[in-house]
Amino acid sequence: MVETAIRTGALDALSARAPAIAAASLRTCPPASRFNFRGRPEAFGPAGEAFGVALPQTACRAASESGRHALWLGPDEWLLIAGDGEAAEIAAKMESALAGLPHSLVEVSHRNTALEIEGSHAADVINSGCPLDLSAKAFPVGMCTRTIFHKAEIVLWRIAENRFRLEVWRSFAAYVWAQLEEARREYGA
Amino acid sequence: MSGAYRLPSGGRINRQKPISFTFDGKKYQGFEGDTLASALIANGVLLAGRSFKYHRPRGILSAGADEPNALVGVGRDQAHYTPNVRMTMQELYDGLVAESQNRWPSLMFDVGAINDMLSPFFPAGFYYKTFMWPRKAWDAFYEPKIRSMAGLGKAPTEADADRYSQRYAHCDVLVIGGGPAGLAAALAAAESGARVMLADDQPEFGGSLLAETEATIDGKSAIDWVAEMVAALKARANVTLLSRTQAFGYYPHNSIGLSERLTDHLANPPAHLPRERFWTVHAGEVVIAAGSLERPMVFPENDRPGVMLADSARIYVNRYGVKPGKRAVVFTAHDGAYRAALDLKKAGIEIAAIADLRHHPEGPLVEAAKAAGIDVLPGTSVTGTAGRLRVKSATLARIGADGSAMDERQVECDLVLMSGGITPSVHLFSQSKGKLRFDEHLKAYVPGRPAERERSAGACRGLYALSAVIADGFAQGEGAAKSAGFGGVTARTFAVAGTLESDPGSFLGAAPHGRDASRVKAFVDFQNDVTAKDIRLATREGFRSIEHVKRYTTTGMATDQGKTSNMNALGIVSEALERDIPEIGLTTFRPPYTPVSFGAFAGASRGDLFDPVRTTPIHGWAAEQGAAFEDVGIWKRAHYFPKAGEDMHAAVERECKAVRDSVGIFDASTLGKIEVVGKDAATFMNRIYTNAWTKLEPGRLRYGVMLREDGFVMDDGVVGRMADDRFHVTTTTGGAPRVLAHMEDYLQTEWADLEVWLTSTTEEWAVIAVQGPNARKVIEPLVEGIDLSPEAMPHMSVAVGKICGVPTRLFRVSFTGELGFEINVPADYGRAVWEAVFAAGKAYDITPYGTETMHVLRAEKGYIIVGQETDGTAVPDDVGLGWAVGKAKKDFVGKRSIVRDEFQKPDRKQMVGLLTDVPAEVLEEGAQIVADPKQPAPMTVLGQVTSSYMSSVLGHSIALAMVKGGRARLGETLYVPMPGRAIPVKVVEPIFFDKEGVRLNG
Amino acid sequence: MLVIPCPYCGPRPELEFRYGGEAHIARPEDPSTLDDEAWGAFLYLRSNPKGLHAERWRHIHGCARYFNVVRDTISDTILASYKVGEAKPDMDALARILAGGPRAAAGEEKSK
Amino acid sequence: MQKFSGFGLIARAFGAHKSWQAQWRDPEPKQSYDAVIVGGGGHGLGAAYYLAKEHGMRNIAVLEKGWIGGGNTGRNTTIIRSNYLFDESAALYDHAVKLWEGLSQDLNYNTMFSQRGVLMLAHNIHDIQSFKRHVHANRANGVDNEWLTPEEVKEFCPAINVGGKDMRYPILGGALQRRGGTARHDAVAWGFARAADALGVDIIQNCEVTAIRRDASGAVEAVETTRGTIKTKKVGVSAAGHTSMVLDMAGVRMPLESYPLQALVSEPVKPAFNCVVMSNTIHAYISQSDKGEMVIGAGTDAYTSYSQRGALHIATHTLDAICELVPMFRRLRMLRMWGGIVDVTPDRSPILGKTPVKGLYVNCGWGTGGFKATPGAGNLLAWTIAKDEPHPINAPFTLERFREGRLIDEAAAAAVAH
Ligand SMILES: Cc1cc2nc3c(=O)[nH]c(=O)nc-3n(C[C@H](O)[C@H](O)[C@H](O)COP(=O)(O)OP(=O)(O)OC[C@H]3O[C@@H](n4cnc5c(N)ncnc54)[C@H](O)[C@@H]3O)c2cc1C
Ligand SMILES: NC(=O)c1ccc[n+]([C@@H]2O[C@H](COP(=O)([O-])OP(=O)(O)OC[C@H]3O[C@@H](n4cnc5c(N)ncnc54)[C@H](O)[C@@H]3O)[C@@H](O)[C@H]2O)c1
Ligand SMILES: Cc1cc2nc3c(=O)[nH]c(=O)nc-3n(C[C@H](O)[C@H](O)[C@H](O)COP(=O)(O)O)c2cc1C
Ligand SMILES: [Zn+2]
Repeated sequence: MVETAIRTGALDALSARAPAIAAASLRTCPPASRFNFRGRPEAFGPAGEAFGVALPQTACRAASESGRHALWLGPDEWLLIAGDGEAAEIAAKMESALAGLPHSLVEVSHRNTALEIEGSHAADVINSGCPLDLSAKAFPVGMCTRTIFHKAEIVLWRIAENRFRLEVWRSFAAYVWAQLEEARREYGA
Repeated sequence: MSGAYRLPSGGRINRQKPISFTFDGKKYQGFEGDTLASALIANGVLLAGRSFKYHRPRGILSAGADEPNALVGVGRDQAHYTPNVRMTMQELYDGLVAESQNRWPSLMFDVGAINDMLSPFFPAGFYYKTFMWPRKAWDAFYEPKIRSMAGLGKAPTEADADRYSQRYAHCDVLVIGGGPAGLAAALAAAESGARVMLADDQPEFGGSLLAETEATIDGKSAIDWVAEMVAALKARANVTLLSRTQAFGYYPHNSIGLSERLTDHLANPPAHLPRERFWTVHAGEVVIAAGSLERPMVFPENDRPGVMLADSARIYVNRYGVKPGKRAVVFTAHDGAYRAALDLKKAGIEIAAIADLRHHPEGPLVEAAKAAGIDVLPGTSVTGTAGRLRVKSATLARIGADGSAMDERQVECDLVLMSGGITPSVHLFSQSKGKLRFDEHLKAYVPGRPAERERSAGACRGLYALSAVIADGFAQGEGAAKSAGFGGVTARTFAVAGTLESDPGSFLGAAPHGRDASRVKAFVDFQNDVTAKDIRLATREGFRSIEHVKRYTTTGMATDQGKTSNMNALGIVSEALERDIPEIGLTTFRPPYTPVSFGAFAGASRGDLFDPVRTTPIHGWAAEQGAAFEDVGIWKRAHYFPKAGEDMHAAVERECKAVRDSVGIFDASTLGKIEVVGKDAATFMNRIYTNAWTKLEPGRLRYGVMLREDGFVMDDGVVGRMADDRFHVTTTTGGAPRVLAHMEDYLQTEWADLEVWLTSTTEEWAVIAVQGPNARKVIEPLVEGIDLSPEAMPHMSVAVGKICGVPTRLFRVSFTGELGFEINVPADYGRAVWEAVFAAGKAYDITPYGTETMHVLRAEKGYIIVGQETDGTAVPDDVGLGWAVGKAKKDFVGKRSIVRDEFQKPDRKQMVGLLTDVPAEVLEEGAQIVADPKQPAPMTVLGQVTSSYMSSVLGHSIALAMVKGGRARLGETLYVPMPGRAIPVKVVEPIFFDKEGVRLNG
Repeated sequence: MLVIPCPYCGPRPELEFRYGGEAHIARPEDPSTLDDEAWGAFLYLRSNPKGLHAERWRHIHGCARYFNVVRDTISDTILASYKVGEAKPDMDALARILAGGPRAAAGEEKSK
Repeated sequence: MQKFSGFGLIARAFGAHKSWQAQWRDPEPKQSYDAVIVGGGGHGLGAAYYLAKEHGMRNIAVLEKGWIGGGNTGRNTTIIRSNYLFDESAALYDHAVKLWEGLSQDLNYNTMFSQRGVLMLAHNIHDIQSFKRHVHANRANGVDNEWLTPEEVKEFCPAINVGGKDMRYPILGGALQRRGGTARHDAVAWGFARAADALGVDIIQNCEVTAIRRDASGAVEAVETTRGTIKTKKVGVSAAGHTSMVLDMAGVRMPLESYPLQALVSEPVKPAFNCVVMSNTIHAYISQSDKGEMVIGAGTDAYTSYSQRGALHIATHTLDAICELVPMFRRLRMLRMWGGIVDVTPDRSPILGKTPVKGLYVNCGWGTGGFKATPGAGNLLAWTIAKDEPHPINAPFTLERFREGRLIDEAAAAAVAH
């Protein structure tokens, strides 16, 4: 009998070793279901309805509803995040709601690895390699965007004043992690 | 206790905190708050270095960032050693170790000073005129000699032990310089509510006020006022204060580079702190309040240790509480020197005389000097100095209207102070491409029209009086905030008292001295040993543009970048050419303002942080098995899996054999993957690839070729049609981002009407290739819901189902020529599925193989690798891919280009196979191919070997090659010329194994 | 580092973008009707002006859209940014704005 | 021309160097010339010199809008080599290297040509394949280039970190051209100017060409300049970054884009780096000048620009690569960074030859790597102007190759710059 394969996350080996630094604490997020949704405007409404979160129409904004999140990435592109194991059900529901509508729904649950950084210096640590203005005015809670962190692309999402979630492509996760570790070292004394 | 020249009181040093340090091995003491320069001066040491070219002894000239002479190497060991550190900017810390440079055997006695004696033979540009004969002697003798004489400090010989960090920051108003103007500007901007950053190069804010002892502002001493301002700024949440932070460069769109020194002033830097932080600041508005620099006077022998800028001497007295000498002669054309003279006198330094070039110096400062009993000599020049390692005397002479010198007399002194006027620090303004304007009155360039959202304030735009400077700072800060969208600053005035204000006066160029100008050495650029006569020689030799003068004489090219020399050089050129200064212009200001560590630029980047190391989900397994890895772009891929005692050859031979005989397993996860989805997906594919896609059935795979619009092969890969409106595209490992961008470009900008969307899925799927006659048997037990039989799942098909209980897109595909599958599973399952397959394969002795074996196996089949067989100059037909071009298609990207005549020529390089006579002879990749190996160079070359391996299954080496008209040469013998011999090769078809594809269809 | 106004996301640092060459060079409807000369011109000839230049950028590490920008190649000042498909702005009018100096070019408040 | 020599220098020292004459005159432009060269960079001055010396044309002028050598000639990292891949390119660049080898003596001006060796580092298997192909191709062409193992790399250039666990991209070998090296950039312009001037060439600075006039047949008849109209039937354009604009004056559109390319120097230090090292894979180019600075080539900015500067992040990327290659240089400091404007063709190879306009010749598109070609390009441009046809060496470098698709694409073939 074949045993079901178990998951191994990109940062499993690293995350346990992260030193505790309150001013910029670093942790990995649990596995999630993810989709890249793209399409024409007529599909946006039904897509949001089927997913359970209306797709935000404002640039660079995220919306959440009972543990599901829709992140605006581009004028025709959203990153949808839901709990682990919900992908099949979501896909089925969305595809049936979107039948005949111009769209593309692609599962990317495993493409990304997510991590969170939290603390009074979280923004400073991110700004060690991210060129965006992370003041509360320019980058308020609820803002999300693709951007660059050192030499890797990330999706950066501010979930609270001092708390950011980073969605990173799997193979870049260790690099992003290491850069964050390097940058937050100085807050560790 | 800290030196005979320490004043009993005063200064901003902490007398409670004595500090010991060494210079050239000798131990000295200073105080906290000293710079290396002030501490040495306190100990009576002024001799600080040797000049670049003539190795002349040099003293400390200035008290700031403009120091050209006093450069030392600092660092307790090679891993912390920094050459060319300005003593004037190096804060003292306990245990500091400094050594002088560019001298041998010692600073006092330097053999290199022979150059000074020979200096008549080394005028500007001498090296262009000589060292040409005999020709060979340049490389062997002259050049090495010149090199060893040149250079200043020594590069460290060990890797730097420190870390560096970087930060991006944004603000509404960035204020550069924290003197009175900058502090007032920052305050005004901060009060408006704007986000303000204030950066100053010094350890303390205050700028020139740190040396101010007389003036009061709003009734407070200057220094108390500074403290209050700083406290007020600190208290505001919208202000970031950065001391020890230089704004080094002004780049387009108001992006400013800052370099912050975090630990260079600490005796025991804590391990968690980086040495420096490099800031890239995007500012809405910039206020430059960088102050001004004092200009030396250019007069004969003006470079002896003990010759110092007047205001710097004042700074040493007032800010550091040290006496730079005991008896001073002051040479000036500017009122500032009177202020210095008065302050020095008050500190107990005798002022022997003030020689003022101006014939009628007047005003309150001059009066004050006279009143203090100082001998003021109008219309007088210093025409020379004497002394070996320190000034002993200065010669003073009255200057007649014709420039002649009269009434020469020698005055004993150990200090000569000079001041030719002030030069506003327009460096950053000019870097921003703002237009400079020459101010005749100041004899200096000042900011004119800005090119960025910038304004200058205070001394850096030519203002002089403290009251005007502060008021200007406040006004510019307010203006900047307003331009950035912030208002509501309460108007404010600052009452300045206690300072004598006057019209400053100034002088540019070489002072008259009545001596033979072609013989005396009057230095303009101290560090690079450029004299007034060098500059005149350059103009005589036709170097009339100031840019030519700079490059011919090297004036302004030293580590101080002409801070003290450029304006005087300009004055001399102006006089020599009899042209006004504005007509001559200026050399270009460039970043950095003062030198910045390479390490700061590099930041954290080193080793694995230099570039991301992309690894696959299966990487850990391969590493545990002892795989050797290769870098492919930024990916790490398993290259081969050596067993104990095996080298690469042996491992690859074994791996190849395993695949051909039984089964191998290969990690193909790095392949780029793109999901192309939408109603028009097939139409889009038709336009982007050379192939025809419309008829490809869902569930089938096809090999696709993609061209650039200019017709050259760009990428290739296997594409699966998952549904009518869905393709699973694969690309080369390195090509993935390029291909996605290429596709998006056409979709967004040319064919926006198509209903197609792209999603990168490279990282969604781990890809496990199982290849070999036993491949099916290995995976069959693990697969659910897919019929693996050859009928249900023939070569080039894809099915969706489960493997090891997780979803898979199973490809039946082969890059080896064997029966093969590529198992796509969600990435996090990659390792577990791999391990399960590996376990299931044990019975068949399943063998992991790496990219090298993959290359051999595909070459045996004549499959190309884009980037190896093709090199950006090949069209499909060249590499035997003509069959993949949909001839019936009206258009696709690149089609119009490949129908041009050039690409129909029969003598284009075409891909062929090569076989050597000797089976064991493996050609070198990149080796050239000729018809006649005996011809002399330049040979007529027919092509090159692109891939070459030992094929164990054939028992023969094989090679792929690009050969001119190759397909018409099948059967011919050509030659591969190697050093000392030529290897004959037979041209064959580029498929070496299983031409009929029996195995692959098995 | 340039600050490039993305028509979708607003002003963002250059690091997030990829340059895309001269704008408004449309791929011919039917390339086969072009002779070699015209095709060569489409592939390779670019105006390369010293002055205002309409050019493509892609906000690759942002919204991923291509869009067009008018930039002065002497000062690097950006005067306009617009979506693919929108008309090229009036270049003379932009030149006049440019002449008004850096704050006029920034539209003073526009870039917020 | 006053002869330059060590003895002359010593002799004049006793006269306090008062008797040195101007190295070139500062003439007013004449009404007409037999040929006019637009652009007083090394290439343009070289063309004038060889026109006068080898083709007997003396009534010629070089028109320079600023000061001679003030373009890319005065702002490049001075790497000289000829180990290019394609036969056409190798022939072109090696023609130049051969001229470099005798240039100081020919011009009686020490150009400080230093054959310190140019070492190109391989960091991955693709690099090895590409460099070995270069080595073999060069050998067949009679151009020196040799493969070094990592140990040999370390021996040849002890300052570089060749490997170890701490390095992201350990060095797997290198291709060395021993005849490659550096030269003193300014001296090249000045040496050519002085020698050309001595042969009667008028070198006219602060003279910008603003229009090219053509007669009824379409042929060139004059150029308009900021210093008046100058009649001439032959115009050779060697204006580097500004070529598009100058050719546009004659109605010729060019396949060129002008990009800012940056370079930087460190503070001077005693000899610590003994050759020229290039790494295309991690983008680092470094050598040490005679004065002691580390001369480091950075990349081009992403966008076209005429601003002769560039962005800060370009320098950071260059210096992280330098620090990776030579970790002990982290504490060296950058003294100055600057930019030039390089004109880049679609295939990264130059255009050197005739144009569709009679009497108009062009030498451009050298992009990031034309300093090394200076004497060769000048020499071949002179030939092309004098004979109204290209020399066999520059014959392949036509403008037409882009229409035909006959590209000479070194970059695509190997991703090699400089
Ligand atoms: C930072 C940098 C690093 C480089 N590194 C290397 C290297 O290591 N090795 C290498 O081989 N190459 C290198 N290059 C390239 C090399 O510098 C150039 O290819 C080469 O110097 C070009 O020489 P030139 O004489 O053609 O052009 P330039 O020296 O630029 O001369 C052209 C002249 O034309 C003038 N001009 C333009 N328009 C007009 C007009 N209308 N009227 C009159 N005059 C006009 C300009 O003012 C200029 O002086 C580098 C370039 C740069 C910018
Ligand atoms: N000594 C003189 O000859 C002289 C001349 C003019 C004015 N003044 C007086 O000097 C004062 C002028 O005030 P101010 O505020 O204009 O100038 P300032 O000289 O007082 O302050 C300028 C400050 O900017 C800093 N700075 C310069 N370049 C910098 C850079 N690139 N990055 C970071 N910091 C940098 C300097 O370290 C200094 O602290 C007035 O008091 C005026 O009376 C004196
Ligand atoms: C090979 C080389 C070496 C240089 N060395 C120095 C130097 O030692 N000091 C210096 O200030 N500038 C040096 N420069 C830079 C020039 O000062 C100048 O920046 C460059 O020629 C570009 O001109 P610009 O900055 O005036 O535009 C060097 C330039 C080159 C090309
Ligand atoms: Zn955007």
